[in-house]
Amino acid sequence: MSTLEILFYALSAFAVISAIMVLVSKNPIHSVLWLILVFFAISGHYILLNAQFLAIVNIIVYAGAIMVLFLFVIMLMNVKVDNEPQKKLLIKFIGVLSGGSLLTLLIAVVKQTTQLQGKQVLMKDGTIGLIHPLGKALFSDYVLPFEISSVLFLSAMVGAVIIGKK
Amino acid sequence: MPIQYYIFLCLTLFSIGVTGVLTRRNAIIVFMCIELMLNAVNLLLVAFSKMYHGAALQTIPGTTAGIDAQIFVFFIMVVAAAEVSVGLAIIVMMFRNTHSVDINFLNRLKN
Amino acid sequence: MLLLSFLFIPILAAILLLLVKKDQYANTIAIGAGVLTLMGAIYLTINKTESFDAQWLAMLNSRFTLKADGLAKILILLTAISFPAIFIATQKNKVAQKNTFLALLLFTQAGLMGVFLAADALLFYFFWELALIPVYFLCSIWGGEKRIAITFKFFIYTFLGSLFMLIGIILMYINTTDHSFAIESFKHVQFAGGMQATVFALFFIAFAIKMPIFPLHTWQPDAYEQSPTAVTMVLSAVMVKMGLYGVVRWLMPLYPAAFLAHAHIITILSVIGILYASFIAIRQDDLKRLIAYSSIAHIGLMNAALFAKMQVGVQGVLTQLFSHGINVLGLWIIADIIEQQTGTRSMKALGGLAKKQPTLTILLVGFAFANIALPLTNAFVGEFLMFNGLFQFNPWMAAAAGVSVVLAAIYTLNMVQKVAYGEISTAVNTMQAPNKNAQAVLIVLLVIVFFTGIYPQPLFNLTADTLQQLFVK
Amino acid sequence: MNAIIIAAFMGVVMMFSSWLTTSAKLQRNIGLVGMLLLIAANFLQMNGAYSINLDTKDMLVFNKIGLFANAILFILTFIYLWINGEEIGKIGNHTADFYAIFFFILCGISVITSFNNLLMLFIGIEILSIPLYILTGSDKKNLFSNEASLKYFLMGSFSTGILLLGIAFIYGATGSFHLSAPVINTITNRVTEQLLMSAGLILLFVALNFKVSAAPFHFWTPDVYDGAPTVFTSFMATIVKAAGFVAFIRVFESQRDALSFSWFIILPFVIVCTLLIGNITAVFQRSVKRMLSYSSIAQAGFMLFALYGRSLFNNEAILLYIVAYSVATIGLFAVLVKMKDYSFDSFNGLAKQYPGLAFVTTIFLFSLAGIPLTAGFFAKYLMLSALLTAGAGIWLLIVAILFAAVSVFYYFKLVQAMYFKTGEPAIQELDNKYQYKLWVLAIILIVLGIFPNLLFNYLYF
Amino acid sequence: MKIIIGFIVLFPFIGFLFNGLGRNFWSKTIIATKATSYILVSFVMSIIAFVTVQEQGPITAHYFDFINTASFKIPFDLKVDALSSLFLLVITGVGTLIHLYSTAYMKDEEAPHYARYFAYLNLFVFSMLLLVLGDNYVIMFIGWEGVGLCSYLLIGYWFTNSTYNYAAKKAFIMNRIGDLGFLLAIFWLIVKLGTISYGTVLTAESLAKLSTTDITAITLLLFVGAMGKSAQIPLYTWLPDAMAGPTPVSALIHAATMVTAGIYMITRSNILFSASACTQNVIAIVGISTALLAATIAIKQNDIKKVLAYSTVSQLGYMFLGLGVGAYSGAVFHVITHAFFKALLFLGAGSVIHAMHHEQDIRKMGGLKSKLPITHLTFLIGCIAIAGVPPFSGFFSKDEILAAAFAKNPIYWGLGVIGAAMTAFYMFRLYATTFLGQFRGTPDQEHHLHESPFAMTLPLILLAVASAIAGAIGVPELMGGHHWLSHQLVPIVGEAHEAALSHSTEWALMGISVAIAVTALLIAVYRYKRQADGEPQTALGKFFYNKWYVDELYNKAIVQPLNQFAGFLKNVVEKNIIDGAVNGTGKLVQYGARQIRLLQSGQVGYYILLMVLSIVLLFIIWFNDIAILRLLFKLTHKS
Repeated sequence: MSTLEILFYALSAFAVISAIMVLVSKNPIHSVLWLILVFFAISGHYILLNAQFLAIVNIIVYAGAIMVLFLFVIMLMNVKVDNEPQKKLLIKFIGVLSGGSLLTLLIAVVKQTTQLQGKQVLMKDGTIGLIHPLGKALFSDYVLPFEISSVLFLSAMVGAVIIGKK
Repeated sequence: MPIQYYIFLCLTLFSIGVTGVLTRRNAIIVFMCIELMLNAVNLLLVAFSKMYHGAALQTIPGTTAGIDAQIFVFFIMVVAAAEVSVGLAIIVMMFRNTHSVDINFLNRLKN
Repeated sequence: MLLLSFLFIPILAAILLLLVKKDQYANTIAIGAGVLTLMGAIYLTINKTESFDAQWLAMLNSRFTLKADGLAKILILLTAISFPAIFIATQKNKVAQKNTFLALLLFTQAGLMGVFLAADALLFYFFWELALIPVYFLCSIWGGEKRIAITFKFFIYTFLGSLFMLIGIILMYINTTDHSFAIESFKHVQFAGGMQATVFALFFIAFAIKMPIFPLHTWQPDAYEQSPTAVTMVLSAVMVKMGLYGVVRWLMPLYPAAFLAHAHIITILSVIGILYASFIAIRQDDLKRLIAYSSIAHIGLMNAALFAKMQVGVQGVLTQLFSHGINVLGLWIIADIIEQQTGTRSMKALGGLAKKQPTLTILLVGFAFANIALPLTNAFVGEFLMFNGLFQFNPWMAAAAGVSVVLAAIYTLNMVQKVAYGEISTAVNTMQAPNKNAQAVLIVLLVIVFFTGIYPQPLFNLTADTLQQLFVK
Repeated sequence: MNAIIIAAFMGVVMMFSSWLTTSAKLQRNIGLVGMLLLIAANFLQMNGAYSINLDTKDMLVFNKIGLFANAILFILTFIYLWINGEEIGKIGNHTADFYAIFFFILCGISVITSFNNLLMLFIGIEILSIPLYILTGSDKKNLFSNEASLKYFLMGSFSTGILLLGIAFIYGATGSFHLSAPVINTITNRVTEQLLMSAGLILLFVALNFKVSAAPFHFWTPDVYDGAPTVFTSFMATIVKAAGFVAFIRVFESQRDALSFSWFIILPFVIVCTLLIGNITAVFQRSVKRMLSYSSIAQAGFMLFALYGRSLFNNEAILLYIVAYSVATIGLFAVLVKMKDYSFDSFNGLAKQYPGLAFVTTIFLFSLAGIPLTAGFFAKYLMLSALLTAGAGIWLLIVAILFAAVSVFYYFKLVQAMYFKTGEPAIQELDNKYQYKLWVLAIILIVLGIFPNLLFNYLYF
Repeated sequence: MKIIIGFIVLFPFIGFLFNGLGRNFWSKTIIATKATSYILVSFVMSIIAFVTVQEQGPITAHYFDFINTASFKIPFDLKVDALSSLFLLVITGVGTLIHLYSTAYMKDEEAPHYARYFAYLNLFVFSMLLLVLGDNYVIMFIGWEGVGLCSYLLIGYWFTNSTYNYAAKKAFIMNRIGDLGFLLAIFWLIVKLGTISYGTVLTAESLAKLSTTDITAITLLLFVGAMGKSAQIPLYTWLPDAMAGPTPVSALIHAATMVTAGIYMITRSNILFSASACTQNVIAIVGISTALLAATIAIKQNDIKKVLAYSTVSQLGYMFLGLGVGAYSGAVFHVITHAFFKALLFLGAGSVIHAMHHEQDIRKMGGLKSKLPITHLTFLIGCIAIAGVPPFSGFFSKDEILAAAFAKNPIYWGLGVIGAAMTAFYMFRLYATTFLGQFRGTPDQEHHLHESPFAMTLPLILLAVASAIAGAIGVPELMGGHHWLSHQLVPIVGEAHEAALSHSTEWALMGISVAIAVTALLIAVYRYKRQADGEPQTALGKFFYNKWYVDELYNKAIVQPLNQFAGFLKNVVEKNIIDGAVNGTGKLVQYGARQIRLLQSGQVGYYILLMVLSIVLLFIIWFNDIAILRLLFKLTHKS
């Protein structure tokens, strides 16, 4: 069992466990922190896949910006640990059940797909994950979406203003 | 590393996210779970991209096949960021009016 | 061009009415328009067949095609006679916003004319609906106390039916070789498998609801009872003919196989309907409901004769389309006079009309005899031929349907006795001077009744060509 | 391309116009001028007179249908802004910002009417959705509005997740985001080979159904439409929904082969659900606004017919449907805006007080119900015939018309209230100008109802 | 000639229009004279027609095509031949007399109603003439229904009296039942032969075209029609009630003419009837049983008109017996004689009633012999004639029928003789109670008793003469006569075949029947010349008195059940089942709305849950798509 595999399993287990912790932890703050850990694990996977740029962006944008934003909001509302009301057990059970059934269905699909049989993922080699080729692609082939996403930001900004302004 | 493993991992994360959306009442947590779903998709895309890249490398050395997926992931992050900004704004506005973020109290509109 | 005028004279008159808000002109305008169309119709009936054709929906390849053959002519004539008759007869009735009322009626007339003239399926469907919408408003605004619910039922019922027909039309359309709605190209459709039966059924549902055929008839008595009598006249004198017209124009020539296949079940249904309606009519106390049920019975007979598809019977139907319209119109006008003047429709409360208003009574009795198809009234000719056809088709059914001849006598004479004979009742005693306009109209109608009853040949000649097309291969 | 650029540009202009001038009227007019500009630009590209050519790297493909859809949607938006300008101004003091958002949305619309790459689809949909969350919540003090926007937001982003998973699957199966990517279409090894692709498509299908509010993914619709400020509801229910359909068609026209004949089970399933829930539930509503939101679901069910077959004819059909439906709905909401409360009873006796208004409302309702001589009839007609030409079973059509009859049931409840019931209509004072605007809508409907060609002739320039 | 035949029919119609339209304008005298003169004119013309027929055989006149379609045509033809010319004379002749009589009898009515009365009467004559003159069954049917209509109108002439209206309605409806049979027979003929003109139908070759079942069915259906019109079992109950009408009407319609339409029709189509033994037996049996039934009832009635009515039914029964046994000429003979003496009797009764101020109960009369001499005398002649005492007319006609019956089957003859006896008995019971003994009415009635005016007595006298001597037209060879009538009718009914009996038997039969009749007659006179009989004592008496409870039976067994059935349809089936189904659908939709809208709970988490579940569902559907497709296919292609 190569180091890669060990790392893969370790990261995966870590990701899954912390993801579950996000759900089960009563305190929202803890959830946030667990989620950050999930993101770290995912970034780890990115590094395994030699997608360094995305790994960094993931850390910066998600773990850095977004989660901090979440944290602020939660603190601003200072939701107490105990005052977050819990859903009824039945509802939770049903939720888990349906989530699980979705999972099983999708996995069943994937398992049956012969197309993917024996396809390997290229670990740690391959240069497409590096900044240089990505940047080239982004500003040559993908310049249009890039520009258009600016419109998205503008609208989000305007929206935030409309909503946020007293 | 076979692709299936990655897919299973991502699907697991995704489903956990879904489950979270279904089981939690705190709007923020629900939203976080949705972010978790997005991340699962991101990882899936990257895995696919590497899969195709690897396949392409056997024939054409120095190809950039599969890069589009990573770019897509980048855009997903971008969009997610924008979404979060708006989403949190809405949640805060909600909190201002009704001092709660409990989605179970969102039942004035029904039937 | 003449055919177009049948559509535009009423529409223009209606618009004029809506513009001129004065009630005192309303009647004159409406009657004028009616008489104008009547003259046109008479001219048409005397002359050869006319047709009009114009570009309409290029993209759907549907054309604005109007054709007037015998079948169309006789119904046009009926429509053209009915409307002025109705306008004149109900002239004196108190109606709020008379101009709107009459305008809507005129729109209905345009729609009916269109239905009878259209030779293009889509156009036909258009007019089919156009004839329905104004009636919906007429009944719901000016009707009786239960009007809204009843009319709504009526509307949805018929609307659903017409939607079925719409599917049928589309099915035909996509199966035509040249992708057109023209009835000619419909005739050349090659059907695959059970297609013909399906399309037939889809069309027939619409027509059956309109006629109406047992057991789809329940909207009718309520609607007749609740709607203002002028509208009831239109409904039962002309509108119910739409269904029969549809059968003759669309079902009979287009789907011969399915027509034969379903002939028995439909005739049986109709015969059941005839007896059923007649029996119920016997127990009716409300004048309008009685006429409604008797009308159901008569229409059922016509339908049965149609589906028997014997030349004689169909000939009978073609004449009866006209005759029944005239007769039932007369009955409604009388019923209206009685209701207007005594304020009641319950026959228990009436009686002694013969003493109070002899002339009206004579007219009533005359139309009553036409209603039971006494010889030398127009109805006898039609019913004789229809029974004849039915008998050729199946003697037992003819016999069963024949029972209705007796039943009709029972309920009609009941009606005459309760309304006209006996000592003068308090309700009848309140009647004022006879309504001269209405009586004039009635006399004219009665003359038509007896003339076409003694010498029906004109009607036969009028519809000869339709019969030709239907039966001579 | 023109449209996208102009829209983005105008959006920015509107953003800053609130600094240039504080007069809402002026801002409105700038907006209208911008709309005209947009329409003009789009027309220029339509008949190939002039278009800004960027190398889109095959991410956008501007075809006739797409541009025509643009044109229609822009014109509808223009009409919408022209009628509802004042009302928009009354919500907060953000006229300019709202207009900016409208332009951004239009930018998104013109992206998803021309995308050829799932990335663009994703971005386009997001540009569409995010501003909508805001518009929904724009009535900040109103709890309903807040609730609606939060619900919309949560469900919307959830559906985004579904959409992305679908896209990821498709990528996994094909290794590309391009719609033109060759789809391995073999019914024989569908079971083994195509599964991932099909699963992705189904997820995509789900996400798009959510956007066009087709059952059973419609749950957000009634609440959001009900909670949102009425003017914006009208925008969402018409133009945005229509754009969603255009995107829907663009995706599945080319990709659905991967589903092979499962398509003809899944789609009818959704159609029937939509018709059933939309129509049946609408029957029971007491609030006209809510009834309209359910009716919009029902109408979506009809529009889905266009996806059954696959032909230019279907696209024409859905475009006419969009026009007929949108014009009527915009009109109805424009009437609704003026009502003091949205219950059916508040319309009682409207015909007495405002005969003209009552008449146009009736026309709108007729059009929605598909009564002949209104555009709605042809819309429904074309949908039915599209379904039949595609070889659907008669049973589906029977279901469709049964529910069409049901729809008459609730649309005519309003007619009854206006004409046959007596009472004091709870309506604000109307100026004639406003009524004339509504008349224009009514006339459009009637003209299209008698000569639908007028619209279609443009398809063949 | 064509013109004349046309006018025979047309004049009464003109009279109808004249009086009908001008009912508010003319004075009574004008009305009366016009009405009567029109009939008189057509009587004269009938005589001309009759004579011409005698000289140059039957005449057919074509006027226009009543119905002329691609598939078949009904010409409007009138035909005068031996048979119809005879009926012409009877109808117009008796008609004229009765019009004359009516002018006096109805003079108390005010002008409009007076006019109405005569209009109806003219219309009746018109229809009756159409009936007999028509050259095909449809024209006959027109007349057939026409006379029914007129009888309806005339029975209900006093329309304010509701019982009269009921009687009228009853008459019409019962006729309608018969007419239905007639109509179906016509259709049957059309289907089989494609024509309904006598000239083509009543020929050997068309007979060959018809199978036995056809003939039996057609003839039976025709006979049903005859039953209705000629008041045979089971459709006879309307005739006694029809006495509600004015007495002259009863005389004209319900004695002389209309009720004999059935006999005319059957005689007209005798070729068909002779071809079906089965039908003939049916007719004979129905005829004789009607004759007896009616006779028994007549014995116990106390209303002068009711007695006459039942005697009419009974006499009609005789005629049908004659038809049944194939003695067509005998039947026609009896029709003619009966027309005379029954009209006479009715008019006599009318004059009595007139004198008694509309008192009809014979128990309140008696001893009118001296008060109303002419009426009494003529009435007596009528009674003798109907009783069948030679040499009065009734004897010859009845005897001819009985002889034929004996030839066919002695039982018929036996029953017939019993009937004859009863006839004699009740007629003289009537005569005796009315005219003999002393007056039993109120004094002021007695004070007002007076002989009727000339206009009424003249018809009586003429009819009395006629009924006395009318037998002359049919004196059998046996008595040295040469039976003019049967020779007359040969072209219609073929050679009369009564040669079966030896002269001695005939004499014997005659003797027996006459003897029995006379004894019955004497018993009646003896018994009733002192007092009328009171309430019936014996059970049988009650039974007869109450007309065998037939009306009650019909009411219980037919009318009420049908009525309840109709009510059931109206109140249960229509309201609850059929309309209920329609409204039920609406209710169902609303119920569904109430249920489905619970899905929209307002809980966002719940919504998302549902979405996820539906995704799962979609996937499941997608996995099993083939199975589902197969299912759908089954569903759609089953039908």
